[in-house]
Amino acid sequence: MPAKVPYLRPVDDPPAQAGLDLPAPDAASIARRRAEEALIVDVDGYEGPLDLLLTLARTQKVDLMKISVLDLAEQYLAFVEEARALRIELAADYLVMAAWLAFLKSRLLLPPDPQAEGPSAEDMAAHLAFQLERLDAMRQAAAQLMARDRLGISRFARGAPDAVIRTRRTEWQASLIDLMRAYARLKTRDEFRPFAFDRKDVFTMEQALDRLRGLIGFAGDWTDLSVFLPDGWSDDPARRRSATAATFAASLELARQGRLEIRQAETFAPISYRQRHDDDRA
Amino acid sequence: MTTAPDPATDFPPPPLDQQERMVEAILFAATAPLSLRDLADRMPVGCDPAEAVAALRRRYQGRGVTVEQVGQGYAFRTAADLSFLMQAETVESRRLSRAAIETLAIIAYHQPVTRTEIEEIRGVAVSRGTLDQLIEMEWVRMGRRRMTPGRPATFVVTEAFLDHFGLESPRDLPGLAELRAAGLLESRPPGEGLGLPLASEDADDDIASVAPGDLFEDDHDPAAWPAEEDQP
Amino acid sequence: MTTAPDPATDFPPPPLDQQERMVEAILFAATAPLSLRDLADRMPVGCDPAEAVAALRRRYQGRGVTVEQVGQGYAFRTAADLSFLMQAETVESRRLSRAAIETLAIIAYHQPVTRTEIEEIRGVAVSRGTLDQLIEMEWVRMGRRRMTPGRPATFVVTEAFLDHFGLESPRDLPGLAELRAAGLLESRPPGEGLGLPLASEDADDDIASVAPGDLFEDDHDPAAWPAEEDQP
Repeated sequence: MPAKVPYLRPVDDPPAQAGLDLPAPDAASIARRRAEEALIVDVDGYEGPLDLLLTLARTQKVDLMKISVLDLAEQYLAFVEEARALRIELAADYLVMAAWLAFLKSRLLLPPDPQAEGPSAEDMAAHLAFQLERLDAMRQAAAQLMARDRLGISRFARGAPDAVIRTRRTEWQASLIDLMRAYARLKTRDEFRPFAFDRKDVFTMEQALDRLRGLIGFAGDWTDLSVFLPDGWSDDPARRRSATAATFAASLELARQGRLEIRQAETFAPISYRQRHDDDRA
Repeated sequence: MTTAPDPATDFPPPPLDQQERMVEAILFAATAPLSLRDLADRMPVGCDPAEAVAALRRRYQGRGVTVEQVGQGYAFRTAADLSFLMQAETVESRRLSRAAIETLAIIAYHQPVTRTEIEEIRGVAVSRGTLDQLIEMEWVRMGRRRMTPGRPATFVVTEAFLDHFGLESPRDLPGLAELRAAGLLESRPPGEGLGLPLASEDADDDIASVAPGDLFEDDHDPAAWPAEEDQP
Repeated sequence: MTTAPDPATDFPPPPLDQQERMVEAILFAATAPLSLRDLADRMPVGCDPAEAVAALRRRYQGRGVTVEQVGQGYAFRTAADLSFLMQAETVESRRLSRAAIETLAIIAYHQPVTRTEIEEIRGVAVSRGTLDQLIEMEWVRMGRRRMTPGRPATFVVTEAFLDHFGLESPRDLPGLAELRAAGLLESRPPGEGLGLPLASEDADDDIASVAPGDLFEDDHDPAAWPAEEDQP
C-alpha cells in the first residue's frame, strides 16, 4: 500500500492501487518518461484528501458547518485537474476522492430522485462537512495539548530522586520431605544399578507363541485360555498376569494367521480358543 | 481505610501530621506518580495516605513545587509559572511529527479508539511507526478490544501522558466538554455509511498485527480510567 | 548582596516569598546540590538567594524533607528519621541447592559429624560455600571438635533448624518407614539390605550421634528408593 502522506510524484511511478485507467508502462516508456521527468515534484503537501479538502474549505472563510460542499467539490476537482495538467500524479486516494466528489456534485445539482436508495446527497454533504469539522477540531485540540505546561518543559520532576533501597532478603525453602528425600537419595545411592527389567517373572510373547503353536493343534473344541498357561505360571499372581497377557497376545497373532478362533461370551468372561481347520475357511 | 482487627495493627498508626511528613518524603523522593496504594505499601500499617495527601496538597498550594494529581497517582512537580527558571533542566524532547501529535490528540479525546477510527478522523492511514512511537513514549497503550467483528484493539492514553501534559484525568482535556457538546467526539458520526472514500478502508488487515493488545487486556483496570466508560 | 547600580536592576527584584518559591523549584529540579552562586545565576537579577534559602530552610524544618547544606551547595534531602521509608524489602524465596540440602540432611541425621564424614557419605567434596551458607542461615553450627587426630570440627544443627522443620529434637526426624507409612514415599519390592556404612559407625567418641541413624535400622523394608522424580 502506498504511503498516505501527501505526495505528488512523477508520472513514471505508477500508483500501487488498481482501478485507475492508466496504461501499464513498459520499460522503454518508463525510461523515456523518467528522462523527461528529471524534476522530482516536491509539493508542500497535504495529509491526504481530507486534509486538502480542509485547507480548501478554509478559503471559503465561513464556519465549517456552513460550508458549501458544492463549492468545495468544485475547488477540489479544479485542484486535481491542475495537478494533472502539470503531469503530477496524485496518489490514488486523491483520485478516488475526486471521483466521489464528482459524483456528489452531480447528485447535489440534480433534483433528488425519490426512487434512489441510500443516503441523500444532502446527507453525504453534511457528513463530509462533519468530518472536516471534526478533523479541524482535533487539530485544534492537538495544538492546545502541545501548548500545555508540559513535564520537562514547563514543569519538572525531582532532579535527584532518592533511590528506594531495595533490600533483597532470601528466604531459603526446604521442607522436611526435601530433607528426607535428600538423605534417602544418599543412603540408596550405592544401591544404584542401571535399570534392567527383571525377566524372571516375565513370560514373553515369543515363548507364548511357541507354546500356543504347539498346543493349538490339540484344541479341537473350545478350550479356556488358562489351560494354555505354562506350568508354574498360574499360582503366583504376577507370573500368571504375565503369562496370560503373553498367551492372549500370541493368540491374537495366531488368529490373524487364521490358525485359531477366539471366543468370549461377554465382557470379562473367560476367553477360549479352538483350532481353526482349513475347511472352515471356505 | 478500615481494617479488620489484625495483630499488625495493634500499634496505633502514626498521627496525621507524621503521615503527612511520610507522604511528603516518599513523594519528594519519587519521580513517577505514586498511587495511594503505593504510598500505603510503604507507610506503616494503618496509615491513611488519602488524608495525608489531601493535607499535603493544601500545604503546597501556591508554592514553588506543588502536589499534582496524575490519574490515580500523586507527584511533586515544579510550579508551571516558574518554568523560566528551569532552562538548565529543560530536556530537548523528541520532536513529534504532525501525524503523531494529531494521532495522540485523537486517542486522548476519543479513547478508547480503534486504529480504523483514528484513520477515519484523520482521513489517512495511520502509519505503524506513528503508533509505535506514541506507545514507546508511554503516552499511549492498548486498551480493551472492541467487541465488534475482528475484535480490533483500542488505544488509550496513559498516566505518563497525563503527567506530561499536567492533566489530572482524561476528563480534564482542554475543550473536552465543548467538543462533546458539538457532537465531534462521537465515534459513529450521523449518517454512517455515506461512502466517503477514506484511506482507512484498506487498513483492516493491520488489525491482526495489533495482537500484543492481548497483553494489556488482563491488567486493564477499568476503575483506573473512568473516562473510558464515559466516552462513547 | 550589594550590587552596583546597573541598568539590569532597574526592575525591582521579586519579593522574598517569590524568591523562596524560586529556590524551592530550582533546588527540587536540580540534579546536584546548588551553591548560592548557582542559584543567583538562575534567578532574576537582584535576588538574594542566601535569604531565600534561609527562609526555605526554616519552612522545611521538621518536614518530611529538609533543605540541607552539602558542601557549598544546598539540596533537598529526606528527613533522617524517615529514611526507613526509602527502603523496600523484597523477600525472595529460593530453594536450597541439592548440595546444601544433602549436606544439611547428613548433618541432621549424623550430628555431630565432621566434614570428612559428610564427604564420605555424599561421595563428593563439600564445598566451603555450602557449609558457609548453612551456617549463615543459622541452621547449622560448629559442634565440639572430634577427639581424633587433627581434632576436626564437627557440625550440628541448631534450634533454628528445628524450628524451621517443626522438630523438637533431631531425634524426631522421621525414619523411612514413617514416611512410607504416611504415603509420602512409594514402596518398591524388597531388595537387599542397604549395607550403607553410616558415618555414625565411626563416630567413635559420640554415642549420641548414632541415635538418629538408628531410625533406619527399624526399617524392616529397607527397599531401594524410587528415584526422586517419581515421588509425589
